[in-house]
Amino acid sequence: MTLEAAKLAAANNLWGAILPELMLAGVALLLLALEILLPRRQQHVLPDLAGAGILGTLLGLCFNWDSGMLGSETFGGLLYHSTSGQLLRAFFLIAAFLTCVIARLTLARQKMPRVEFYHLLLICTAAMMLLAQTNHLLMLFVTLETLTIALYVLVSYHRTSPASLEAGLKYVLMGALSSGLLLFGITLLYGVAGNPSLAGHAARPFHYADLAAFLTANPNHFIASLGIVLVLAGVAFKIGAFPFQIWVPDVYQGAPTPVTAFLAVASKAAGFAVLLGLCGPGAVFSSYAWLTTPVLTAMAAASLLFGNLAALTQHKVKRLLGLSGVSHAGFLLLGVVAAGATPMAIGAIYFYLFAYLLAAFAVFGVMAHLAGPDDADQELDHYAGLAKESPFLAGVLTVGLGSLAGIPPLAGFMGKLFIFLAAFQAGARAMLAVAIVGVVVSIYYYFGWIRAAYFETWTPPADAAAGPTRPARTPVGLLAGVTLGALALASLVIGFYPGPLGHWLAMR
Amino acid sequence: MSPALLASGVLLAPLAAAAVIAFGLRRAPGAATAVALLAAVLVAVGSLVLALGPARDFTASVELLRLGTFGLSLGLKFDDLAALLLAIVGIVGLCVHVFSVGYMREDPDRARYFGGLAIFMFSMLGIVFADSLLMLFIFWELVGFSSWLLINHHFQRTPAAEASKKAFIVNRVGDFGFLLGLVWCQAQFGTTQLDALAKAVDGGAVVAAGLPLLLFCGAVGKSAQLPLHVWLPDAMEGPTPVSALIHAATMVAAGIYLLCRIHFLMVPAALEVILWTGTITALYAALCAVTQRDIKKVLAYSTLSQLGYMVAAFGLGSLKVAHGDHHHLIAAGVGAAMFHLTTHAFFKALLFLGAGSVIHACHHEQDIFKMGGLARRLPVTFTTFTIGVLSLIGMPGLAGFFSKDAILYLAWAKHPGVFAVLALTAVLTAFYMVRLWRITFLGAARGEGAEHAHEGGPALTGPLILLAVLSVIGGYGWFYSGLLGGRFDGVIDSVVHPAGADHTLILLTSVAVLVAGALGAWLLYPAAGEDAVARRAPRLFGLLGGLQASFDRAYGAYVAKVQQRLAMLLNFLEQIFLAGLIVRGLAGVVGLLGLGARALHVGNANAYAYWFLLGLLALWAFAAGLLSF
Amino acid sequence: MIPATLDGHLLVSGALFALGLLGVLLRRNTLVVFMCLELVLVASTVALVAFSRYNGILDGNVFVFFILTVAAAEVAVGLAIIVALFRRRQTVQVDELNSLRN
Amino acid sequence: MGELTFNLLAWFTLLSAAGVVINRNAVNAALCLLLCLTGVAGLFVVLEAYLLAFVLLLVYAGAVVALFLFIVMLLDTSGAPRALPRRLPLIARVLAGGLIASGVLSFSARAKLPVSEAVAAAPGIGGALKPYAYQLFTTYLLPVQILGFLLLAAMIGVIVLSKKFEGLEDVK
Amino acid sequence: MRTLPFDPLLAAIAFPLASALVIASGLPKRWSVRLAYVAFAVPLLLALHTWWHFDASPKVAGYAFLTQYSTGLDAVGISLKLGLNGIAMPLFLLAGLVGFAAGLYALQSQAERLKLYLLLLLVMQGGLMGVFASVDVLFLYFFHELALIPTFIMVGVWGGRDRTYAAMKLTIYLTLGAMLSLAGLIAIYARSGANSFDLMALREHLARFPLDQALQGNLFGLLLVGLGVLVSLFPLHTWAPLGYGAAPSSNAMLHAGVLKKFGLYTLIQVAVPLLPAGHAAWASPLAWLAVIGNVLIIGFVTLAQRDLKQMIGYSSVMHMGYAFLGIATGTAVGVGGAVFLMVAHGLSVALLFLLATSVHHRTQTFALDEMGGLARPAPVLAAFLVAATFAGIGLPGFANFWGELAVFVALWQFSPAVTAVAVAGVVISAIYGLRALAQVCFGPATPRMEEIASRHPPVDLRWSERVPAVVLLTALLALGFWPRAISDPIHAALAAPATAAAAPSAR
Repeated sequence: MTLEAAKLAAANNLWGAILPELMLAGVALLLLALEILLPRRQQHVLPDLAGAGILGTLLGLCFNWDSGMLGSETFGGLLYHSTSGQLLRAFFLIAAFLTCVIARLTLARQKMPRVEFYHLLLICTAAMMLLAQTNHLLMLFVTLETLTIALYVLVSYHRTSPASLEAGLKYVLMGALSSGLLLFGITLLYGVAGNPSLAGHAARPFHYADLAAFLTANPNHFIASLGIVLVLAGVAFKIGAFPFQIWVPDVYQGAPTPVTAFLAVASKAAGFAVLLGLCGPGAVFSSYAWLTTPVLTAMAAASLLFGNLAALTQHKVKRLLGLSGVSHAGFLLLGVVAAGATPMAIGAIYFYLFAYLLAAFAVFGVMAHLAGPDDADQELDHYAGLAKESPFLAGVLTVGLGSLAGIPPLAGFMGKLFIFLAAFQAGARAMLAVAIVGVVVSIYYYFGWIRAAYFETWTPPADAAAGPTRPARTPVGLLAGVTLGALALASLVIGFYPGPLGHWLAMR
Repeated sequence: MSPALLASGVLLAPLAAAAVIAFGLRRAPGAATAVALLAAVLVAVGSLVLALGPARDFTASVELLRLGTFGLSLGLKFDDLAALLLAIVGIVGLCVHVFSVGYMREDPDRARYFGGLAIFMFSMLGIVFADSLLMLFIFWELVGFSSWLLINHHFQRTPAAEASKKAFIVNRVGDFGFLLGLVWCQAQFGTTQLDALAKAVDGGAVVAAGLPLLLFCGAVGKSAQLPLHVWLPDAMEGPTPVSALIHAATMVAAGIYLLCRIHFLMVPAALEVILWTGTITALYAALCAVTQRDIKKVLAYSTLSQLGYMVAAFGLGSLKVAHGDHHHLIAAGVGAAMFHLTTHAFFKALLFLGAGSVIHACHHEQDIFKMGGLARRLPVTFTTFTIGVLSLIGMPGLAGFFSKDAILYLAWAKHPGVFAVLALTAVLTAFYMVRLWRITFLGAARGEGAEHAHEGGPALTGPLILLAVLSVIGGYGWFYSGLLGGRFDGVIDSVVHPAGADHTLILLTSVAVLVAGALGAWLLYPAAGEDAVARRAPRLFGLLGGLQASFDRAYGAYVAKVQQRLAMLLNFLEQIFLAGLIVRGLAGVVGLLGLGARALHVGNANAYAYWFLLGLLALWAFAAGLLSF
Repeated sequence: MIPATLDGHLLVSGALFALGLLGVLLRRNTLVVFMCLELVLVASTVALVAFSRYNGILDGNVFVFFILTVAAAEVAVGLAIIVALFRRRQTVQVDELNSLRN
Repeated sequence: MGELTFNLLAWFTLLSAAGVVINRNAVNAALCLLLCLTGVAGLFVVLEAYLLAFVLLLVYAGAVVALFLFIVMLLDTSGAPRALPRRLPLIARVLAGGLIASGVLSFSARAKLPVSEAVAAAPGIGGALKPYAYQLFTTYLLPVQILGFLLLAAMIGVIVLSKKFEGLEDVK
Repeated sequence: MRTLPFDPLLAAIAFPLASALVIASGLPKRWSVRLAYVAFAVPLLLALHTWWHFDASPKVAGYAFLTQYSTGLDAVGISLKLGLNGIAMPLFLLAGLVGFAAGLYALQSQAERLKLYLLLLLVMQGGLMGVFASVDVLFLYFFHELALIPTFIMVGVWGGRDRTYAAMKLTIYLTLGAMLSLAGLIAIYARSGANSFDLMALREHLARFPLDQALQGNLFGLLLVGLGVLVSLFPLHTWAPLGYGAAPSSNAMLHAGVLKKFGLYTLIQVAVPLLPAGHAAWASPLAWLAVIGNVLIIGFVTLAQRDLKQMIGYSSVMHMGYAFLGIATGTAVGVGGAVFLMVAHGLSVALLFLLATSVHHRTQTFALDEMGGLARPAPVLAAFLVAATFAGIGLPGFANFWGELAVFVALWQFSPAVTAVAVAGVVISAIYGLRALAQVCFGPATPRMEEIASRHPPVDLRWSERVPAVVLLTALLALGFWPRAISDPIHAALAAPATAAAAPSAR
């Protein structure tokens, strides 16, 4: 590479294209700086600053939605900017903001340092946003590792809790292993794609378009297919799809509640962003559909069944949500499978993700109010009498769980419906049957949770006199109340009137 | 007032009365009585005006329902047959209403009672006017309901509640056939309009024997023919005027009316079945009546027996009669049955009301062996009751004689076997009626109630007298052709009276059986406090009692041993097998799968790495093309 | 004898990867498991460098920089967690760190 | 010559890697890892990627393995009692080992890539330093920046996990 | 005809839902109760309005009051299209009537957590109005689920014996049925190629390009199983008696009375017209299953019940068999009879559940063996019970009779043997109905009743309980005496071939 070529390459580094990410990074650094500069008494503004930074970024993103770069590559092809990238950026920002809201509750109660949390959260979010626009395997690896390492720390953030640390350790071990798989897959792809003796070899083997061209030219290469499945394995770990889902309940249980929420929603969405970039219609692996389709189909079916079955008898709510998240991953995978056949599936996946975001954060928000000093120990029994004591939380919980279960008139139903429609049009009828079994099984545990919150259970008088054994509940604050109310309302409104969101999500 | 309007008025007046009573006068028994009575008077007057008026077959119909090819309209069919029954219902109904005013004076629930009577009048009139089988069926069910209501009047008494239930259910069993036949009719002819059906049959439409027989099922239930007769004796739990009106004179006669309405659908095979059903019922019921101690039960079995007569008469079918040089085929069965129905309505209502008068006088004592000597204390009742008895057993010159003669003659002409059985039945009829009459009214008073018995007021005696008069004159031809202006000739003309040698034979037979039965009873039964025959011939008595109870026992056994056990078995299967084993079992299996899946999260990172290995293995297999679908 | 060709390097890389994976499966000491994970990452670098050499493209070599950095960061965070956990539990054995399960 | 050198290095690397996996003692395992990494560095040299070999030794052998050794010593887990593996895990291990071994064999049997003689014969491109610099600071500038944040996050993480925070009780 | 200044159908759906939302947002109890009165009355009044003006309204392909609201998903063929045809209108009216009665009954019930109770009931009510007003198949399903979900909480919180198990079982069963039917509906949507969930468009499209025979058979079978679960087709019915046995009164009224009809309604409006070949293939198995399973077996099972509410639950399962029989015939007579029966059964079973609860208030038990002689202290209650029972038995004069009659008439042409068994069921229903009636109301008071009476002297039906009962009974009698009030529209809807003309104006 000559200097001229290098200059040319540097000229393509349009930093303005990643302004939102830069803003987040800036806020993250600012937080650290202010922690040092500000006296301790005034540090309580820092969480607000973090939230404000996210919201500001979100606003900026919305005002500058079509920055003129949509549909083009920047940074020498490292990034590709598209509408779905913008959607996912917004998605991650919203998720991060909601995580902040929950974190305010949890961090205060669990006596954890705060600034570092927001710092890591912001970096993680920025990495996700970049990940959603990545167009290059190296970039993919780096952003993925950045967000993963930040998440390692966040999961084990509650350092006085052995559970949190254990979860962190397991996450690191499994995460590193999956990174190894992903990396080896990338290596193999790089190796074959760059091989000058093979037809259509690529000059830039990491680059999506070049790689895709090579794969199209060699539609049945063993090493390439091995590389592809290894990359899929790495992504499957992120989205918690069978059989790389096994870590999910342990890590979800041990992680602090806001982190669990972030992990469940944002990390999963990040995985799907990658997956769509790789396996979506016309994407990198599309010429290997003969391989990816059965792999993803099998994963989807197994995730749907396993997640729901394992959650069936679970009464620790964080594990339950983790396992139900596995089944949601199955649903989304179903959408990815269908995406090969019908373009509407992409919109369906995004719709599902947004519905899942609203519902999951509603539920996690309620959970944060009910968690005791031991964040890892949240049982269904702790929800007894919630409907009487706090009808608001119970209502939000009901809406959230109902939406997760896919019950009309909530957003989750529409999400499932669109996935169903897409899957049916893609001809995946057997998968539809599996999905129906999954939904029916899931009703049991979702409604079992609602039951715990609403139905009255008889307690022996001796126990009743001793008072509840559950941890004390946090009263609902203004910010949390407004946020949760908005989430529940949004689930309802979108369920009744899915048009605008569906439209926005390119379901045209 | 046009006849159609008048008919509608007659039909709807009791319904209006019932509505008024049900919604407004529940707590005002006096007013309720007045309203019901007013309705009964209106009905009686209107009925007579209609029946004796010239108007026939005026059409008035209103469509109630139309779904696809199936339409249902309510209309009026008013011919001589309907007119006759209308007149009977009007007169007997009025009598019973008037009687009830006296009889039920003490009853706090008489508002409900009169409301029920009004509903009954409405339903019965609907049957009379029905122009289609469907409409007949509708009102058929409604009389069943009102019968249930009225039998159940004393609902705190378990027997009353049970009897009403039994009556309705047994009727439903009969209606099962009726409804099927009806549906068949609708399917085959596309209509159940009686006139249209008749036209279709005249036009040569083939009728399977099953169709009339299914329709006959309805008549078996309502007219309490074997084997669905069991409800009628139990129905005597209702107030006595109800027994008189519904379970003697009108409702049970509806079965006969139905048969007459559909006689054009009859085919020989069906008639044969009907004939024997009636004949056997007549004999069987007469045998049962012999052992009864309850005054109303005797009358109930007698009613059964007489209904059997009518059914048998209908089953005997048409008769070829020489009329000058011409031979006519006339519906002799219809005529004989309806004729007997008419006279029977008069004298059986009379008998029941008389029984009611007796019961009322004896403070609701119904056991005839605890009565006795009432002839002196209740002269009017005694006199009228005697007329009723005589009419029933066929004393020449009274109404019953003529109608029974017509049937016997018809049987003689068509079927000697049936004739023999019916004659035997007549003997038994005379026997049990005289037994009843003698034990109740003659001898010395044997009970508290009987000793202090005294005649009720004119409300009680008035109807008795009117009905007694009708029981006397109701059999004479001049009564119909002269007094009633020949308005019922359509029916009466088809009654075939024996002539010549036949006449003598029948007359002699009648008198002989009458004398034999009456004499036997007179000799065997002194007016005593116990059953003489039961003492002298316990085995015979036991046999008859067993005969009477056999059906109830069989049904009881069926209900307890078959129906209830089947229900319990199916319920067991439902709860244990279906809801338990299969559904809960399936849920359990899924739960176990869930537990298994949950148990895989052992918490050990090494073990989790094995999952990754598993995944890698599967992915390898996919990539190597070992797995594909 | 492994041929000193691209395929040979690939075989070495694959064998390293397999040994690392095997170590993760077999070893119960968290620290050693970590070392084995490092083997897995290093395996990729061998293949990457070999590919770069035989394909004549530099990107793979550049990628190795990133991998080394990421691996180092991962180790740092992982070891910090292990140390913190050891303080609470007095163990680094994988099968004893299983309080989160079922 | 190349063949022999490569084989020596390759087997050295693999055997020391096996040593990491097999060695009971964590300290020995770490030392085996060090040997293994040295072998890999040797392979890099064979592949003419001198800079990478140097960096590998610097970062891995110098820093990472030292860190490992340090922590191993610090935690001193050598005295932990060692339970005999139960039968099921034993079967699983043997099975897993067999599977992985057969996987490698089948991989080496099937993964045959053609080699362009021209490129193979030409001097390796990884030898010079300049291209790395050009690449890292132009084409891959963004990932490098991200890497900076990654390291920052890791650092902050280690601090959070290790530092003792005080006075959090009064923060509401 | 005079028109309202707003869309009556949308208003009937939205008003209860909006009221529920208002109550949920923290309206004080006093105001909630007042609002609830209005919110239950409004749908009824609007339903009566649509019924009254139905004949005179302009219609497109048999649909009156047609309006369409964009959901923004028109490209996928999903739009909120509201309208009533002759089949939907009677059921819309039914939903209004039963909802009103159930609401009034709930308002007087003094239930614990009354606000939540009313809220859930209002959601149900809104959903039910939506079910029958939807011309869009997807919204048909949507509103059904909306109405279904409150049941879970209502059974669980206010339910009787076994409420937790019942709530779970009911919900899982019904979700299974709903999901299967949803799959069937989606399959129709996807396979028809109409790219629309609009029933009118689907009909028009499939009339011109019918699906192939085997596919129709499969889809009809799928829908039959799915909807069969919802309507408690034998042997998929075991949730029903359990659920109704445990459900609180108003919920049972709405669920058994109206919501359950969704399955039949969908079969009639969607499955039969869209999949004629499928219907033909399934008619005979369906008829035999319904007559042997629902009518005969469940009839006998009902005979064995010793619990009043369970008995009503089972009898409801049994009567659904008749509706299935009507559908199996596929003729205008049979299907029309089924629709009529659905309305009639809805009214009568709601009345029965209402009265059963009132009986329970006075006897403190549902066990039939322990009851007796209630007619003496509570004659009006007994009178209502008599009326409801006889309505259920199918006495002429009550609406049920016409439905059963039409079904039988249609059935004879289909198969005399099936008809015979079906008619035998009428006898069975008379047996259990009258037996229960006698046990509750008649005969002498049992010792247990006397003991209870000594503690709580039983009072007669209060006016607050009477009004909802009167509403239902009046409707039953009105339809019994003048069936044309709804049979004419049904006839028109079934007799006329479904040919959609111009698209309706979108709002």
